[in-house]
Amino acid sequence: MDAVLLLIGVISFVVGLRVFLTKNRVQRLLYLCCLNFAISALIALYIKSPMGGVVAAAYFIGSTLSSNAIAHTIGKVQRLEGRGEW
Amino acid sequence: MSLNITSIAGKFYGYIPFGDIVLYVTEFSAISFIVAIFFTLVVYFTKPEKQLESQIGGFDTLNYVSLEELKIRRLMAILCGICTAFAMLTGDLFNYALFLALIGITNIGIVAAVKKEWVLNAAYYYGLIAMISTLPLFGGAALILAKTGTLSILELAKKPYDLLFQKILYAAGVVGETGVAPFYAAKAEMFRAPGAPYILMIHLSSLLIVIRTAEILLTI
Amino acid sequence: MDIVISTLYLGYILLIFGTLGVILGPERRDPFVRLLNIEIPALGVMLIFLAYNHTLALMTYIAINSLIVLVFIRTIIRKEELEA
Amino acid sequence: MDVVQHMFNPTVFVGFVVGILSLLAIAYQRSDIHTLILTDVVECAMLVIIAAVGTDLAEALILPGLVVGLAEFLAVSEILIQKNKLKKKGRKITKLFEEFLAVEEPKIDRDIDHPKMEILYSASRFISLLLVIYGAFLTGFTGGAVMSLGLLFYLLAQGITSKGISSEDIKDFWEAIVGFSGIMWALWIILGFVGFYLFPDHYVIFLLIAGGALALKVGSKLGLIGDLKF
Amino acid sequence: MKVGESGNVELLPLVSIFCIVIGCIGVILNTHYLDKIIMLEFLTGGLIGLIVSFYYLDVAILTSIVEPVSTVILLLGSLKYIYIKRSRRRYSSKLPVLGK
Amino acid sequence: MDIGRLWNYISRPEIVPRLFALFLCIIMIVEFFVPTTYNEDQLYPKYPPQSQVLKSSLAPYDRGGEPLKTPADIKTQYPQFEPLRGRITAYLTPPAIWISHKTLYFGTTIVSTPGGILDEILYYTRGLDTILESLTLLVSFMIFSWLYLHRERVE
Amino acid sequence: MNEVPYNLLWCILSLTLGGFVGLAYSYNKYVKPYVEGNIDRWGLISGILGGVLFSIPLPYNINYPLSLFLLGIPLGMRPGYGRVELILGVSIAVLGYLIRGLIGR
Amino acid sequence: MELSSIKYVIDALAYSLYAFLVGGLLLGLHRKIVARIQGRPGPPVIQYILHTIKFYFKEITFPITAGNPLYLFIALMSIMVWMSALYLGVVFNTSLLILMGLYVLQKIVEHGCGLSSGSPYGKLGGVRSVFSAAAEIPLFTVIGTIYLLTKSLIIEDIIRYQEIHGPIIFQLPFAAFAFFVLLLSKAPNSPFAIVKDKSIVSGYMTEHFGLLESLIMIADGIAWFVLLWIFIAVFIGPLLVSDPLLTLVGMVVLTFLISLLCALTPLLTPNHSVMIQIIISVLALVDLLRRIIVG
Repeated sequence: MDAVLLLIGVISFVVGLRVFLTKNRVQRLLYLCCLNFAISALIALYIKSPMGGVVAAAYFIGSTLSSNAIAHTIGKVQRLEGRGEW
Repeated sequence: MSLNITSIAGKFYGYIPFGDIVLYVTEFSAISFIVAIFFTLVVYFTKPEKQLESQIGGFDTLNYVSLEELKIRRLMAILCGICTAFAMLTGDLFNYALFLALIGITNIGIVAAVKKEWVLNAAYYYGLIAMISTLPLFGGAALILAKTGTLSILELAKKPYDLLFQKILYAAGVVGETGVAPFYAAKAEMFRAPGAPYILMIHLSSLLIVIRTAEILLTI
Repeated sequence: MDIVISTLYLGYILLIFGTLGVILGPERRDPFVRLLNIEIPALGVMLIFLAYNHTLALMTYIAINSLIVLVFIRTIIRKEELEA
Repeated sequence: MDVVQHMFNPTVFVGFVVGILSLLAIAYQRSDIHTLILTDVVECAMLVIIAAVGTDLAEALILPGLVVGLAEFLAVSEILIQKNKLKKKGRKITKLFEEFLAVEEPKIDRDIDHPKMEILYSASRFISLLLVIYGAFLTGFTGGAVMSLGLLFYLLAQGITSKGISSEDIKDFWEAIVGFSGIMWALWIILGFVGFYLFPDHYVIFLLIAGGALALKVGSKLGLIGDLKF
Repeated sequence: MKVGESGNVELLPLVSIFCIVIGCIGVILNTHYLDKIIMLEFLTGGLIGLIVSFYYLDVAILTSIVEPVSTVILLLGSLKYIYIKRSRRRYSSKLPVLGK
Repeated sequence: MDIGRLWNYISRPEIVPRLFALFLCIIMIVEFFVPTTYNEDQLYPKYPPQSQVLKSSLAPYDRGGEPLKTPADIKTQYPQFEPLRGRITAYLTPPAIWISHKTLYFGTTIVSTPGGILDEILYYTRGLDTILESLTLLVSFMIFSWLYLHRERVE
Repeated sequence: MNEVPYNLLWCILSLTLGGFVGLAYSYNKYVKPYVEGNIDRWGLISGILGGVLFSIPLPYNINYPLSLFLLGIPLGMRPGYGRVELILGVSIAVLGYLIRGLIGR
Repeated sequence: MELSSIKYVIDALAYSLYAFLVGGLLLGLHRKIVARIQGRPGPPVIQYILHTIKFYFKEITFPITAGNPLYLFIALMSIMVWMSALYLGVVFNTSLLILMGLYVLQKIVEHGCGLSSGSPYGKLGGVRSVFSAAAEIPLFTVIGTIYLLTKSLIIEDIIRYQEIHGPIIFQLPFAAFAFFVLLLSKAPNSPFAIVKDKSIVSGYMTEHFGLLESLIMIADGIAWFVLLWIFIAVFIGPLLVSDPLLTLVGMVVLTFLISLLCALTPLLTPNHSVMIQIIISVLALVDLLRRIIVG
């Protein structure tokens, strides 16, 4: 239990820093997804009750949806700016 | 009743309680209430004037107010009048602030329906002032609440509190929300718009509110 | 109690830095950038509501904030269109 | 109360700092739209100062203030748009949610199977249904805000995904909804507010009416913003 | 940060605060709209984490439902805005040529 | 500088909000250095933050009282005008009671369904405020929709 | 609550009426718009009479309205006329008032 | 009972007649003095009252541009405002605040009078009356200072205070000055009389003729009486107020002073007039703040 928490914590810190530091927008999005997973895991572990699972699931779904939307927009913007490959 | 109120606003006639918000009637507030209601009635029955606009090098033109514009503006004017009337009676600082916010927005509404660029321009800037001044208005009320633990004017009148700076903040909010003298410059643009009776309500509401504010600031 | 105070101060930091960012931030001439910067003070307000345990106000503010954003975006885009 | 007392001074301090900074910025600002945006920060400062009192009363004062702020922004921003429109001579007929749709994409040589924005297509109905039901459950201002967000999102998504929707009689529909909202307002005044004082024994009924009517009022009205897809 | 009864450090508030601070700086310093929106997402994640660590789960659920909505609104707006700006720039870049 | 020109300058509508902001800013700076005190004797007091978490299912809004039996103990300004004082706070709808038995974490939801301290303040003790707030919303929405629906009207 | 100063009301009323009479009279009599140094006989008589009457006590204090009526005739005359008469009448009135006051003491 | 109520009605009417006659004569005197100083013969002193009576019997029509019934009501409102000011202030000695409210209402009447006619001149006059509402700010500061001094705004209490402490004009000279400027702005031909500037024909009264104009003129006469009475009562006190005859003398002196000032000063442009009034009000405000802080 302890080790899992610690691992997730370290991962989230590292990933958070990567989000901040990376220049590439697509990679940044990837790290953001990773961080969201980490946070929902932490939420599930923090609340020692079935409700925690519900919250984690809701957050997971919500963040996935918005990540998807961002990804879509990145693609569109790149096409708008004439860099067709993505 | 506390001496403060009777020595400023005249005789005390009674109160109408709505829970924590108590409306009270004094000589002053009764007269202002009647005046506001009377003007509202007159405005309701009045047709807008046909404004004569003189043209250089041509025939003068008559400005009409179209029926649909008349309806919305009259509605706003009546709301403004009723709010002004009840703002004269209210006995609660926050409630008064809300009345002011409502009067501000109806004032914007009275002029916003006029499709003239300069009128809309003035309405926009006046609206900005009204929005900015929610900060001192509600902020001042909140600071008074924090300092004294009450918002009721009747309670505040009973004890002497040192509320000078909070009062100044509150007064600045009132100034912004109703746009007294320094801002009449911006309002005069609006006052030149056609639709006399409705525009009169803007003036009436702001001036009555200013006096009422003076009363409140002296009382608390 | 520790977490309350830290949330409160986080809210302060967000509010002040967010306001500074809105006023002095990079590329602030662009209204859209400024609008996105506005979100930071808004989040600061949310954190302060949270620290004071004003959860109902927090809930309302979260819902209202996206409406405000919608209104602003509409205004900005329409204005940009009209000026184009 | 002790903690709140300690929290009061720094919070008011921060509220003042934010207010002063944003007001200074407004004083230096020349552009209309920037001033409008900065006004939002001023509103934030107001909320912080009220919240600093830290009682239930303060929360009750914040709650509707938020809605009022939104409402004022709505009106003033529309005035700004109209004002700018009057400056332009040759103006075309515009639609409200046009700003979100109709991005004409440049021609590209290859035909890429572009992934759709999933949230607008598959999830929109579910999310909006969830929000509306939850908002209906909450009632009051909060419920109204949540509900309106759900409605708005649904209508927005519908407007974007199916561009063909356009109805000529939207005006009647709009007026009907606004009228409905006005009736709800009257309902909550007459039954909710006055009822408490006239018939204190049946307070439960009036409570339910007040909460429900207010939620319907706020929700229907603000949700209508999403309905402008003509 | 907070030390629980069982002795282990509560990581969620810590991570959330980290997210919020980094996100705040990120939103201000980035200038591209999409970067800003990504960082805002990041910031909102931190907010939800903090709400959860206050044990207000209903607020957290609502926030996580509302968050994609507001993100979508921002994204659609920014897309349209970029489009308008681009088309305007194209339009205006022709003008000097005409002037010559 | 010519004072007449200055006066003419500040009477332009564009300038007025900026001037007002500056004026307000000066007032607030003055206010900033005045110490504000906090009166401990507040109306409708709230419990310290996080003091109710995991103890009550109405987490931050538990003000005591039993549903439909005993009114909650709240402090109002004019108790003599409020026969229902504390009873709305204590009232919970059946679904809310059901949720409150199930979980400890949904206090906000439970309280914001009818019944709860905020409902009492918003609808009962300070009901007039709420009327005005909702009226403001109604009015500004009317302005908005009028402007929007008549946007193609030509003078 | 202040009482209505009826005695002053009668005075002012009669002064105004006197003014009307004087105006009507002078308009009927003179055609030239503005003449200096012309003394009207009836104006002079009424001025002096009014001045004298001012300090003669009559029942119900009726002397004041009467004298003011007479003084009002030169007062209301058209521009340029009735100036000397008015000054004469007023000075007589003031003189009489002072003398009466001194004797009364 | 019935007899006494009839007596009250008669008293009230008599008092308003008295106020109108005195005010009218004083305004006529004002005009005469101004004319004399400018080297003109000037109209007779009764000219103002004569005008009023003449207009009273003229026939009345409504311009096609006018917005009825506001056009009609506003003239009645004008007379109503000043008659209530007369009763409330001079007769019943109520709160100064109410009188200020009625004074403010006068501004609204002027504005509505100009607006409802639809004539450009009337409109301009109305807008100028809105402009000159800046003159009311000194009023509130004056009220504040008086309240700080006497702890009451009821005129009766103020007069009683002056019986003990002597006239307020010596204790609050600046407040008296600010109030005097207000009186000045109400007088015709004064530097602040932008509302009745001859460059905009008759200002707000341009389209109100005949009966309506005479009503407004009656109201103006009463207004002049009431304002002078308030000045005397608030700043000079029982010395003059106790005897109506002395009050009358005080009014004549004040009118004389104001006429001198009016005759000797030029008319300011609207902006400048407003700004000077604002400067005075700011000074009065500073005075008020100083009194609050110093105590």
